[in-house]
Amino acid sequence: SGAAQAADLSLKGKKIGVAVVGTQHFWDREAFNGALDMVKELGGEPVPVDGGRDNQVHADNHDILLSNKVDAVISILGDGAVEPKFEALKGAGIPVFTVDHLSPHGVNNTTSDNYYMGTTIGRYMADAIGGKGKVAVFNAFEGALRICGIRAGLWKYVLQDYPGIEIIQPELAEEFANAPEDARKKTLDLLNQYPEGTLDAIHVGCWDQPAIGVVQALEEAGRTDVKVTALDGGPDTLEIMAEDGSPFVANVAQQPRLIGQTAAMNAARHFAGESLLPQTFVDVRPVNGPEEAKAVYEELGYGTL
Amino acid sequence: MSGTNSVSRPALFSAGALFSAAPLIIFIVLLIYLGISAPNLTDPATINLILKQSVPTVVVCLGLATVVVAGGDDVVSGGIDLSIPATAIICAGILADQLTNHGSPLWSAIALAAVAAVTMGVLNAVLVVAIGMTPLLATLASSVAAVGVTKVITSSRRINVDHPFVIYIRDANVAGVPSAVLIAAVFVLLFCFAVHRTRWGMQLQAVGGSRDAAEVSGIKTSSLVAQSFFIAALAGFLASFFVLARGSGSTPGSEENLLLEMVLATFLGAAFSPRRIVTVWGAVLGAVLVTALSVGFKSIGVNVFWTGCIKGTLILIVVASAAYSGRAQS
Amino acid sequence: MTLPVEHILEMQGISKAFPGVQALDKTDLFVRKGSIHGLVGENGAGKSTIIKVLAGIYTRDEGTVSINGAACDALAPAVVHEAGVRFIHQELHLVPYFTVAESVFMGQEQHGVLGLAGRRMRRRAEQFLKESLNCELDGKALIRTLSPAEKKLVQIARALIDDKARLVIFDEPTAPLASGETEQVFKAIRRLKERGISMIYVSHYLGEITDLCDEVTVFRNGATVAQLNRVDANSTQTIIHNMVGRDIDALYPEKKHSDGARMFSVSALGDNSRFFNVDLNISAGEVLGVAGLIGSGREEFIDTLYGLRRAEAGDMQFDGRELKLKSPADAVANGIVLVPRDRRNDGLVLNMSVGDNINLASLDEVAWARMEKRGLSLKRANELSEQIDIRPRNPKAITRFLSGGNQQKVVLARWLATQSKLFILDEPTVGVDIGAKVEIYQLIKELAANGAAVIVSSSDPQEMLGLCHRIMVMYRGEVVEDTPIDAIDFDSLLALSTSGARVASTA
Amino acid sequence: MSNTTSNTGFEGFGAKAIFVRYGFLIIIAAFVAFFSFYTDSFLNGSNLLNIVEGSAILLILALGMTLIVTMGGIDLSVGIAMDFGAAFAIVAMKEYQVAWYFAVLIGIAGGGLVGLLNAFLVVKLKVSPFMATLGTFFIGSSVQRIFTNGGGPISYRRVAQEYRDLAVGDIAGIPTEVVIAFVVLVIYFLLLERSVFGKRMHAIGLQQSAALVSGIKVRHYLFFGFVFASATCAIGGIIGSANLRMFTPLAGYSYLLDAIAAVFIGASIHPQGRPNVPGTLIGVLFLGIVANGLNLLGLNFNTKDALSGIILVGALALAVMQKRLR
Ligand SMILES: Nc1ncnc2c1ncn2[C@@H]1O[C@H](COP(=O)(O)OP(=O)(O)OP(=O)(O)O)[C@@H](O)[C@H]1O
Ligand SMILES: Nc1ncnc2c1ncn2[C@@H]1O[C@H](COP(=O)(O)OP(=O)(O)OP(=O)(O)O)[C@@H](O)[C@H]1O
Ligand SMILES: [Mg+2]
Ligand SMILES: [Mg+2]
Repeated sequence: SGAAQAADLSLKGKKIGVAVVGTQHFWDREAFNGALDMVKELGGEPVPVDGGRDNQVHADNHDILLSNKVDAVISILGDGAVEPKFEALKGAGIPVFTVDHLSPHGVNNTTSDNYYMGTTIGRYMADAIGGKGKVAVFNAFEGALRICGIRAGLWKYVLQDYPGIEIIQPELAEEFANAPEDARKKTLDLLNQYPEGTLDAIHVGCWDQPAIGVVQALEEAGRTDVKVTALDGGPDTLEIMAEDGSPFVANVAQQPRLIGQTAAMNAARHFAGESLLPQTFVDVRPVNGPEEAKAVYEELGYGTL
Repeated sequence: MSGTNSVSRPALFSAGALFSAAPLIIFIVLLIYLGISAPNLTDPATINLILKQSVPTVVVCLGLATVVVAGGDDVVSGGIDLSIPATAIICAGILADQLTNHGSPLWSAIALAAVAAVTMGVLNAVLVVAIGMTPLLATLASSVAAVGVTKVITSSRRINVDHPFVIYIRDANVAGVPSAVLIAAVFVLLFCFAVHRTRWGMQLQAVGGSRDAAEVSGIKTSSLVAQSFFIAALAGFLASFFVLARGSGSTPGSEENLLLEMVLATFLGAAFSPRRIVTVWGAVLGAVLVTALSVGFKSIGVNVFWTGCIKGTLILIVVASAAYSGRAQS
Repeated sequence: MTLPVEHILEMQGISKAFPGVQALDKTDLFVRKGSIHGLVGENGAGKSTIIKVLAGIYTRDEGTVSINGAACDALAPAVVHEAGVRFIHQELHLVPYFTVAESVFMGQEQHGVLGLAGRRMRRRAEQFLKESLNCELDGKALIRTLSPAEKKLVQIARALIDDKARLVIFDEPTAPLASGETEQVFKAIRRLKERGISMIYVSHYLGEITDLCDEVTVFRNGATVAQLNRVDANSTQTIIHNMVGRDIDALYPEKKHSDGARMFSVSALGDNSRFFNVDLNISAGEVLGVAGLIGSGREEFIDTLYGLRRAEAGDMQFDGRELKLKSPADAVANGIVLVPRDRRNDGLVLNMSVGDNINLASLDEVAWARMEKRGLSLKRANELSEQIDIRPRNPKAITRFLSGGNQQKVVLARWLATQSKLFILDEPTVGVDIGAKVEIYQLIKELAANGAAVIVSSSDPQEMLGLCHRIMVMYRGEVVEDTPIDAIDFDSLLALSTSGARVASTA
Repeated sequence: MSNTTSNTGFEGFGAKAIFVRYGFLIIIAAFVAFFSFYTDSFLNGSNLLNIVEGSAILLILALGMTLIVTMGGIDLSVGIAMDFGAAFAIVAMKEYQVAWYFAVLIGIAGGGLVGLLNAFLVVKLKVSPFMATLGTFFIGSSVQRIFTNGGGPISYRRVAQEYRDLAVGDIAGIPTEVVIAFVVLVIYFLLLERSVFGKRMHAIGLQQSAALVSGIKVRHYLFFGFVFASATCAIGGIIGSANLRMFTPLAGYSYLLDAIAAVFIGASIHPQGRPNVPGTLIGVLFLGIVANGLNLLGLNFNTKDALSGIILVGALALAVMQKRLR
């Protein structure tokens, strides 16, 4: 679909730095590859740099792009450490196009509608457990990443309308590396503390890799009373959702590849003299239940289930 | 009768010298190649960038090199301090929290961070010297504790810092050289001097070379080993300012990368020294060269997934050539 | 007992126990000012222990110590050093990658305004080594490139460099040295005496004791059994008697004529750097000596025979078959075994038990289905300890804590446990007491009598002459002599080793 | 003045005597008591089983590490070997429809490849184990990222049930992964603590030159050791992949520090301070108990991390102190 729109856009002769915080996670990698591919498709020369999941390294990579005298930078994710780097790039006349990171020094931020994602998953989860019950949440990144703050914050905001739902304190924290296995262990511990009938749902606040381990732990413990919800909807989690009787009941799928492509196209639009809005929102696909999971899986081009 | 002098010894400057410089030569050749492929690598600006990016690693390396010099370079039974990056991170966390969240004056923030560093130094020294734990285990444990405490202090959140002092370290240039690089250079000179050019340093080396030999030479070995851990914590403390400046704040989890780079640079540095032992300047050189390599690879647009492979292979070639020339010499 | 004031050192009633061993049992040691005091005793008698007590390395269980008339309650290395006591320990205690100058000044580095005074230290070290120890060394040379003798001299230089020494303790200083090199150390010692420095001299070479010392203390089983105030050449018998509790009439066993079949031969062996074109033939029942100074290629040649080094030229025949050695494992598999000269580094796993060390080369024989049968291995270790009298007789003892002589016996026991045919013994009696020496010599004789071939490589000419049927001498990497024992005497052996000719050249 | 050893053992039943004799086990018992008292669910059977089950993979890796440390080295690439085990097995089944038991063998072989590289570097090129395995770590991580185009997991939900059962099934009521870990434990115990092989390994680790002179094929043993240890770690990876029915690249790294800690805890409580199989087991269980107990205490996760670090320091200090009192 990108190609059709791209017909009159071009990055010919332009060196475009593409910085990503890490590539282990499906989302990051897809956005990164999407941006790279689109830069190439538009005739530009991409200069890829990868932070190896270290926000600091990611930020430093922008310095390298600056010294490489690229024509524009597409920067995917990152925390506050990148701001001074953006400022320096801007100062050197190099426009910055961000992905999932709104910055005063960026030209434009391409992102999913995180507000919508947060509220939607809140409603779906509340519905799945009948509007009341106890919910545990994996929420390690709410304070660390702006987008996660939005998603988890709005999820909680929606739940205020359901006084019967109680969020178990303290909240759980997943690790980033080896998230599924880590979440699996923590869930097993949790299930021990909350025996049959005392826990209704487990939600993963910002992404869905931990949900793989959560589902696994539920199966192992033979627990069918707990529902699982999460966000992102990559192919592997959609596949789990599509299974019969899967406890993983709701998700909101993003289109990271399209987001990356859009960022690259935004750069081309900028060079073509178009003026861009501060944020470009790329559609998300709410996924409720196995049938929708299968449909979205196909729609997003992951194959058929 | 003195028949002992007939033993032939390899001359110091000869093919042997070339051999012993092989690891360094490999590195330089590679950098020249990168410099040709990515011409901007030799810009003063890029060189400044490389130096600046290597500063936090360089400073923690100063600490590790000191500990290894004093404890011997056997990683399992000798001296090692894995907690220096954690010390840097806890100090950076305290500084950020104090400056930004509490609005404390700089001196009190620094004082608090110093207390944390001293605690780490004393803790490691006590665990290793008084209690007799293996340095590897002791510093691994203390680093887990320090990272944990940092999480409590910062609530695992990033804390932005815009204090002028930090911004000065981050942005200022003196005579075209980043202030961070200049400050770090002073530290490097201080450490090099202390460890390689003073009585104290020679005794430290003696302890690391052979604990027994030092002991029978009347050197206070335990005290020196304890001091080395203390100094390592000091290095962590100093590094925290650069960590803070580099990230314009404290970021959770930045100790992991720092740890890998520190260990890599320090032990790689041994390959550069003719005696094949860990030295302060070797560690510093290792840190700068590894950073230069990373920047070089990124500049010529090497596939990011491949960089680890290339870096790893290269390091192994260097270390193996050091091992080989070491064997050829003896 | 009143303490005479003319003593620089008085150690009285010193006891020290280690787990399972009473190493010192109310031992006395008095050293007169300005004298060279010999300290002798069997292996494990406690000589090194009392020295380490004095050095503050071990804490004594009881007893009093006074240095130069002043009582020292707490002995710590720094305190003892301050009192002018210096130690030349048995172990070398040098850092292999330090330079000569750095090693000499270790612990007392000299400072200038701008840090270490490297040049000054280097010059001073070179000068001191040359003038006081008669040894020309480059101050920048790395320790690991030095010969054992040079290392020993560096160690001595370190103890004496500050000119504040009043009592110097030598623990077997000549053990790692070739006979030609000991005189160098003796000269240094005599010079120290002239300067009024007192000395304690520990050695198993009783000849050195009677040559050098003014008085002698003899230890046995951790106790003082004799104190001789005057020493002359006739004291040897008294000393031996007190030391081992009996008289030793013949140090070397009677040689049995050997007429076995050719077992092992080497032709034109060389490594292209340290030794060239070496031929060697040895028959079953024969004891062959390989002599040569350090640097003569002897050590490298021996190592090559055992597969520790690679031969670049020539070939080896064993029992009529061609032999290719890639590693010591190949040698052992063929029945060739080595007692290495550096027993503490190469001979023993010091932190393992005696039993484990004894069984290390023949583990398969004490195993069932590759699992070690602990009862059996202990029993076997016990039997072998018994057979060659390893003390303590405890296979579970950690080898590090055995005395030097007993450590050597452990290495021998290991190879006795295997059914080996060719024994290569490199410096087999270094640091071994006279009683044990006799036993080891006896053992060598028995090995040969039972049909094994034995190659003895030693820097002690006396030992070679007493022990071997045939001697070959190496000089500068080549064999300069290969002769039956009755065609060579002490002087020509020494001359051959040092100058490559039977008559020492006058140059 | 007479304060040094007279090792007749500690007579009497004073607190010190007991502490010295059973030191670290007492520390563990104290933690168990504490957690049982302050949480409702710590002491129930399923939780205890959880701890044991949750420790299985770490135990397997730590045993591999024990072997390497016994040989006098250290292995920073245990996680890589684990990842390779998982990757080879999952890919074999998913892409090549290999039978599950073959996939297991392929996985183990995949881990062995990592060991082969280490062995080559250490034995043939004489690189120190630390630098060699660090290099392998970099290369191995990179290879995984290349292979997965950046590090995305490879999941295979329709894996054979038997394969899944390696992680989630049970044998006579005992979880299969616990049985597997136990078997590996027994093999390692026999190998390192009872067999001729182990004795030689110890000799090599303690004093390589002496081992060489006593006729041990040092190079062969080192070679074998590295390969065997990595192959062992691959078993951990296979269990992990069976658990989640997927291969998560770079997942093994998170076990590295724990594996090192477990081995060195074990060495710390050994009378001669050498790495040993029972000690490693105790180290693994200790880490498992503390992690689980703190999870159950319901602390804020930041506090929990801080506490677990502080506990690690304190407990280890006590353990080493009690050993030295002995
Ligand atoms: N640290 C130690 N731990 C246990 N036992 C020890 C220790 N040091 C020495 N011993 C034992 O104490 C006794 C005396 O040993 P010492 O080294 O003093 O003997 P020595 O007279 O110096 O013998 P040699 O002539 O062989 O050097 C020996 O039985 C030895 O095994
Ligand atoms: N333990 C050792 N120490 C030093 N060098 C060795 C050792 N073992 C072997 N070598 C050298 O390394 C080379 C290669 O060793 P490797 O063990 O692969 O040989 P190999 O032919 O497999 O031996 P084997 O016949 O014992 O199986 C050998 O030719 C030998 O010279
Ligand atoms: Mg002795
Ligand atoms: Mg082979």
